[in-house]
Amino acid sequence: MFDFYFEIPLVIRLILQGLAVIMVIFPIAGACSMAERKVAAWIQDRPGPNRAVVPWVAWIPFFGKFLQRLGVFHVMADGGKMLFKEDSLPGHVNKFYFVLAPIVAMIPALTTVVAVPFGAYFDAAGKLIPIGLAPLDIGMLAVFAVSSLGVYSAILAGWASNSKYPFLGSVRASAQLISYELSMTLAVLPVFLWVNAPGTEGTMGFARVVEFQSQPGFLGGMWFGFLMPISAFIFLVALFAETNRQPFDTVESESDLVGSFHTEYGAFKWGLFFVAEYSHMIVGSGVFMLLFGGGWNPLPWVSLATAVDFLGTFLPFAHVPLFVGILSIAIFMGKVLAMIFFFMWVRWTLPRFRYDQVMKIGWQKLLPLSIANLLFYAIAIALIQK
Amino acid sequence: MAVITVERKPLTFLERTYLPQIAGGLKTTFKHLIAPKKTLEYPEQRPAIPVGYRGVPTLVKDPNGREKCVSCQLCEFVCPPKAIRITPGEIPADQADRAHVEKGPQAFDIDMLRCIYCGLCQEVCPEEAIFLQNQFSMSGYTRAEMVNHKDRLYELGGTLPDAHHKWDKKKAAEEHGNAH
Amino acid sequence: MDISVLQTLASRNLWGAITPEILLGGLALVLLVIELLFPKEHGRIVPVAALVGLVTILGGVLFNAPSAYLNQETFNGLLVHTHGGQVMRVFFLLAAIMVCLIARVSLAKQTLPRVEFYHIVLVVTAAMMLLAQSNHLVLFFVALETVTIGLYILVSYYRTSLTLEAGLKYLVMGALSSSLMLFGIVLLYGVAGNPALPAHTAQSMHYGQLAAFLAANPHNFLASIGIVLVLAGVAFKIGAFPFQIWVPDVYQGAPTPVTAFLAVSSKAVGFTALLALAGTVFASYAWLVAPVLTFFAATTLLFGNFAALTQHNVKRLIGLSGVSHAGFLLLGVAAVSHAPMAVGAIYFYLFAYLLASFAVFGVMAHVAGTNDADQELDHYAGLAKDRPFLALVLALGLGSLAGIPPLVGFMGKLFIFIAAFQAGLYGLLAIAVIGVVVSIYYYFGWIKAAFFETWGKSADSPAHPERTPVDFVTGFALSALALAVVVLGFYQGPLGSWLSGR
Amino acid sequence: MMTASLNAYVIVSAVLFAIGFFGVLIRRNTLIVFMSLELMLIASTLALVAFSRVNGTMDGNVFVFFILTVAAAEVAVGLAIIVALFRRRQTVQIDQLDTLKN
Amino acid sequence: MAQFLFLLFAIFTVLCAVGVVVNKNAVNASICLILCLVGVAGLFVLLDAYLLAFVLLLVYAGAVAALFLFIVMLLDVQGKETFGLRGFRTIAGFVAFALLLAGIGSVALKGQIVSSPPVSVAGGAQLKLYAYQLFTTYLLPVQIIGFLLLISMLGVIVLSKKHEIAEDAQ
Amino acid sequence: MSTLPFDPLLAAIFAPLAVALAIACGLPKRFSVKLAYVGFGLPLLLALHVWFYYGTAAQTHGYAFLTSYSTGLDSLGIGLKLGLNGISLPLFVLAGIVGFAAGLYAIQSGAERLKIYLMLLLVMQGGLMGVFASVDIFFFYFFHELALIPTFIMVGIWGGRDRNYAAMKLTIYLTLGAMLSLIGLIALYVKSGAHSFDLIELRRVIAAQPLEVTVQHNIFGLLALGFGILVSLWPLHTWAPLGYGAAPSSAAMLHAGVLKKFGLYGLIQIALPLLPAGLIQWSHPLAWLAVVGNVLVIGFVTIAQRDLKQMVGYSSVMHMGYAFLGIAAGSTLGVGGVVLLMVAHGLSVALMFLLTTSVYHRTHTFALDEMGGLAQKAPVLSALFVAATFAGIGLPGFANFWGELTIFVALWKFSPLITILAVAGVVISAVYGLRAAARVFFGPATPEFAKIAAEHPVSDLRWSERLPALILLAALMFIGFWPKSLSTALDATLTPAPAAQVGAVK
Repeated sequence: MFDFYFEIPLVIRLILQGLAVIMVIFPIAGACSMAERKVAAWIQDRPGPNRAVVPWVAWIPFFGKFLQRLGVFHVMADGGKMLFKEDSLPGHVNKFYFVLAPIVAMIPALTTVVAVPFGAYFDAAGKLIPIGLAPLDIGMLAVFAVSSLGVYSAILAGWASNSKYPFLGSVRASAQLISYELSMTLAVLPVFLWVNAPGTEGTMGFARVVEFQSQPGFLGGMWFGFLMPISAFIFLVALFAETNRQPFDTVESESDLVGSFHTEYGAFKWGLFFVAEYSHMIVGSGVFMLLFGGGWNPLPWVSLATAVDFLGTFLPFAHVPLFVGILSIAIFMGKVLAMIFFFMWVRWTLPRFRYDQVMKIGWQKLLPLSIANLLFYAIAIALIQK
Repeated sequence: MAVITVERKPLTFLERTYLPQIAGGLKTTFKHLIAPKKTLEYPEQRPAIPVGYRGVPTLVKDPNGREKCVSCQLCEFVCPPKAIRITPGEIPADQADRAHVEKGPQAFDIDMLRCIYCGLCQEVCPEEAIFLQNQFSMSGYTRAEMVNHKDRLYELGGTLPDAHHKWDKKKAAEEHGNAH
Repeated sequence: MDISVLQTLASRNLWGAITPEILLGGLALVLLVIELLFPKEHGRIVPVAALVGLVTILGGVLFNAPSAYLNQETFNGLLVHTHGGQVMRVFFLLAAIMVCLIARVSLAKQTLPRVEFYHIVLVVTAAMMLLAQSNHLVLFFVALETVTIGLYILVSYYRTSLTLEAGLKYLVMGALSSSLMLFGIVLLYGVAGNPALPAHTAQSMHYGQLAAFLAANPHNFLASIGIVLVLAGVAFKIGAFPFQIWVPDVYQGAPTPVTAFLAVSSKAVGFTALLALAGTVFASYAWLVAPVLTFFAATTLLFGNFAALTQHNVKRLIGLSGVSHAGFLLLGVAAVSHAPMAVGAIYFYLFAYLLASFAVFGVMAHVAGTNDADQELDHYAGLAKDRPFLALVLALGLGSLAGIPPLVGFMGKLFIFIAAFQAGLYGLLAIAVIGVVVSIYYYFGWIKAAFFETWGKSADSPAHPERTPVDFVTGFALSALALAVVVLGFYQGPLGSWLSGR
Repeated sequence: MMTASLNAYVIVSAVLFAIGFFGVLIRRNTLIVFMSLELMLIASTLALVAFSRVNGTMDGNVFVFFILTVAAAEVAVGLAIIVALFRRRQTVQIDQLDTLKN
Repeated sequence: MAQFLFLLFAIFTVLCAVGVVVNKNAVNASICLILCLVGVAGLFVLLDAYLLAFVLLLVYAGAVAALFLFIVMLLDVQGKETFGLRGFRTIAGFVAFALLLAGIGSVALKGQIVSSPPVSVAGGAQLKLYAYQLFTTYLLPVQIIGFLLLISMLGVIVLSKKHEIAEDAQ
Repeated sequence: MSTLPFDPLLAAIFAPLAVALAIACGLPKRFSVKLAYVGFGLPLLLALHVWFYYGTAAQTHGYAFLTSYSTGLDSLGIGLKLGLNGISLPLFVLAGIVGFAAGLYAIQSGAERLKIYLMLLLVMQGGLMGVFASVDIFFFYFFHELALIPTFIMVGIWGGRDRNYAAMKLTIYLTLGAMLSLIGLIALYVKSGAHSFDLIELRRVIAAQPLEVTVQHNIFGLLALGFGILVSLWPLHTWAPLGYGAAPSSAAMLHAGVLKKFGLYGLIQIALPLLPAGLIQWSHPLAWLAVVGNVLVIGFVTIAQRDLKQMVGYSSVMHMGYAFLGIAAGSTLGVGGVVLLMVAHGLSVALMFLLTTSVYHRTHTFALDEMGGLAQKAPVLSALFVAATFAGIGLPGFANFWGELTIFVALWKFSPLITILAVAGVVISAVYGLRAAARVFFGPATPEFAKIAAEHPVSDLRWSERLPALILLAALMFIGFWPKSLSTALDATLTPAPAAQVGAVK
């Protein structure tokens, strides 16, 4: 049906796919900023933003009102505001790097998506084909590698702003990013130890991990989140820190730093930072879900294949690859959004740590814990496989 | 007075991980998340204004629809931020029912950008002509709009349903010839 | 590649073969644990633990002198356990013991964390021991870098401005030389594994295979560039002439025990590497290696000695004299291809250098004040009167360094000279003789400062820092060194035959 | 995907190496000297990977791991020294670091 | 295509390297270094060494170069460096540069390095190949590297700890 | 054959060293001094013992008392091999006698830090005994250096005027000489192909296959230069008068008397038999240098000296010229003469230094111009001094006579011109010797001396000073009257080997 697509030259195809993903990520990131406000409001027993409205749409009898109440149109309003506000450039900054920093923030945020598969379908032979921009063998590594470049935006922004608070913020940010990257990496290793049994083809790709979580049987269908709760926990905490989310947003910590490295930023440039942060969150949540949350499997012990088979009993088109693909993407996206909701939920629950506490947690608590965890699983896996 | 040192109870392991507490916090916030919203959607919904609320100062008329203010300027005098400006004037001749009133305000302006809602004008008014009523929102696009003129004040204030009928009595007295 | 192949490969990792190194690493970790367990007393326990451990390991190595793995390649050819390797193990252990002893004296004058120092010394020593047995360029590079980076830290350990400056200089020069060497290794790897060349080999970084390849391609230009680069990198470690510029500054700035470590162990590492590379692997490129080594030896001898002449700071002095010793050793290395006895001679010289240097450094540590970089010749005035024991040890050590018979240093020089003569290096010998004579001058100046000046006029000796009293253990070690310096000069005994591997 | 010849890669790596070497020699700012040193290491890894690709052995690629780790350790130590020195001297220019002289 | 990419990356890398060396401003230099690393990572990809490319980015660009940039900014050394083409060092630098370049370049151009048809390495199995090598043949160096990292960590802690030192009140 | 239950040579070497070690380990002063007597006496006794029994002892490879000990370097052909032949015997005895005399003199001298002084002297003594007892040329060299080092230290610490400069100059010159000769020895070791430092082995190998002529030339040149510096061959002699001038008397006695002979001994024992072609190449330059430089130039310089000790030092340099001449002559006779001269000069110069110091103790100056008339106050001293002077000049009755005579006879065959010049040198030595004796002891007392004598009452030699002097003088006269006591053994050693070869080359 879509064979023509595969006849397009690879480069163009890749560009198309990349654009498609960006087209999805960008709005989601924008929507997240809205969602953040909504969730904040809900948790504070408020309805949240619900006034903005677009002509025509609002006139749709019931649905329009619903959208308005949901605050959907505020996304546009906010985005429009950011785009069209006067984009001022303070006089004391290093212009080049000042402008460069938000761009640098965006690049890794969007590039990491390349390595993350976001769905799967079954080909004619019943083989699982992941959907993603680049089915990399070393997906995990690629994500880590590229996202580690994100630190430059913080450093550059802070330095280029040429004023104290941003600089302090950038120092904090980069130290925090580098600190937590360690525990994060170590936390992920048990998963790959488990996946890469001897004799199988070694990989650090995500698809295999998901495949591993969709096997039949009690252990097979178990998501790694249940199998390795500590790993999942460490990864999660590190993810919070990496994305500078509450309770780890000492970087921003408006009470002592005004705003972090983006104190001097405004308008569109500031918006880019904002979007980059949400993109990070999205990709991070995606990775978390792939590794610990079963990827596109709907439920623990219920794999995508099972689900499709079940659906097949009353939907004739259930096995069509297109449907399976969309279904899996939907499941995956649902999980990611749930994760993002979790992010927000935590944000309005926990107070912010002090900077020294952040460092202490990273180096003195999380790192030893992750090492112990790694050792435990390494030994356990060795014993099991014997 | 003996000092009693109360030892802080040592934290258990679970407490030291803070995880149960965090979970508890999440639970609490989640409860609020799904709890019914307590917001008053204001322009559509209005709060119930309690009795005795002191909002925007207004001028009132007596039940007969006459201005109560006699432009004695006490309120103007007492107003701490000098928000009130009164231009006194004669009672026009055509107002037969007020002919016995010596004066009435020609213009009565309250600058709401200045008013501090202290209520002194109401306190001081001998004629009980000025009241702080339940109107609480004032808004406008220009400064000029924020000055309440006399007609606006009366519009806001309405009629005070008092049973004094002072001017009626005065008129009657005059007519009876025992004025003063 | 299935499991069985892996198991075969893994089974070649004979950990038993490197027991001493593993024990050293373990000991280093134990030190950290001690610090954790005894936060109050670790300042006293750690050095003792390190020393006891080192002595025990040394005893074990000596006890098992003919290791069961002798002349065997282990770790898939990464290591080869030769007699020379055993000798150098003992050498590095001895050096580490002495460094720890001197450090006890020297660190006591500073307010500094202690445990890290000993930890790093132990790890670096283990790396040196592995390096001496390395048979593969990868292991060579990794072990060498471990040594070098450990030394960067140790050099800057006191964190005074001078120490840090020395550390920075050492770092820049060290990293430069590492890069040069690395590029050389890469070129060798690339050439030796190139499928288009004859005798190309899959394991092109293995010494034996590389040597076979080089023998089959005796004039490959790229390989010769690689060889020159590798030699340059090693020349830095030993402080050979064009790469010696770091030596005086770093030696002066570094803490005294580290200076000793640099002077003895680091140099010895360079020479074991040079022996392994220039002596065997690059043997078929003698047309290239020989002139390079000759150049190194000649210039190093001349520079070291003449530069040392004008020094007043004893640390610079001993640094530059160390350069000249490197020259003598290079003379031996240059002779290796023609005189088989040169290898034994180099080992003997190294041991002689070890004994004498540590005797001198031990005294320096006692004479130095809080400011470790400031050790002038004048500070030695009156030493013979104040602390005759230290003065005697100093005199013996310096005498041995100068190569005065009957001290052991003379024997070392003699063997080197014999080897050089056998190899027909007459020109170099002439330079070496000049070097010896010149060196007498500055060593003598030092002895003079310690002895002569004060016995004549004791009244107005210049101010000098407080001299640390010698405690029992250090005193014992210094006497043992002094005695060894003398006795080995008379009677080489089993050591001589053991060193020459016969 | 390798269509450019090995020569080309080796030349690129040699050029990088030479640039790094040049930088070490002529620059006086310690930090930039240090960066130049890193350039040299990187050049080596590039050559190593290219050779490894042509030779068909993994050793070169594996060696790159070691080089990277070593470089990271070296940088960490080096920068610690530079920072500590800067705290005491307020300079990182090599020619101002000349206290150790006779 | 690959040829074009090679040229692109090679030129980019070399230009960035030059940028590192000639830049007066240390911040610019470190940015150039990072870009240069990205270029080299690209070349690695062209050489089918994906893993190394990403490791390079992760370790070098992500951590090492970040540290550089960080320190450069922290010290905020205003580049008063007298950077001119004079003095013995510069001449020596040029000579060394030229020699090295000429040496290796001539060999490469003369074709002494023979490019044989590259042996293809199975793409998917690459990761495992690395692992096999690292944990069988090169297990010992891996262990040594572990100790190396440990001592460098300790060293950095010792060197940067704030500690009262008697000396240096200059 | 020796009837001692131990090896006398080894005992003679290690007795002083052992005593030195004991002192170094912190022996109290009283015991140190007592033990030092043993340390100096034992070598003398053993030397005399060996001398006495030499004729009857069993000879192996031309050596008596041959023993060897391994020092762990057998694989390199290095081992402590001790033995005496006719050449080394006289010098061994010389070392014993002079060492004892110097030791006695040192003990009575009451120097500062006597313990260490004695210790160093004992080390020197042990080294000296070792030099002449070694058959292994490595240990030959080694013991020389062992004896040399204390000299530097003693000059540096106990020396007189300019001691720092003197010590430094001495050290550098002598180290240079030693290094050069070491290289020469190594060359011999390597080039001979014997890969052994054992002299016997070297001789055997070289006899079987002589070295190439150019090689011989080069090695001989190296050795001659190196040893020449050590023996103060002109113009490399400048260290000697300076050093002796500064050195404390016992050290000067031992060095000038015995240790300096090392170079000549090396030439005779090693260079001549092993490198005959080298000698032929170098004999003329060597002879001319010796006769013009050492004998004539230094002779005149000596005459010009105004300082007694310097003068003795220069005279010692001058006499070395004769020794070189004897070696250059190259014949059995000449070599024999050299050995005799070495012994004789060793005894006489030691005596000279001893007496000079004794004079100094009485006059508190070395300046000849400030002395005079000491004979009245110290007759024994003056008698001994005059006797020593006569011995130095080479008058019959003293050992020197036989040495010089033999050398002149041998030299005539080599070159009559040189002989004439050399004999003229005797006149020079007579001039300065007698002049000095006259100036110091006879004639009127100078005002300066009178002043000093007034401050420090002048006494004659004490017995503690007299005894060493007498021992030396006795030995001089014993040999002078009965040279056969040495020459028998000497002939026995010299006749078969070197003479035959030297003759053959001629």
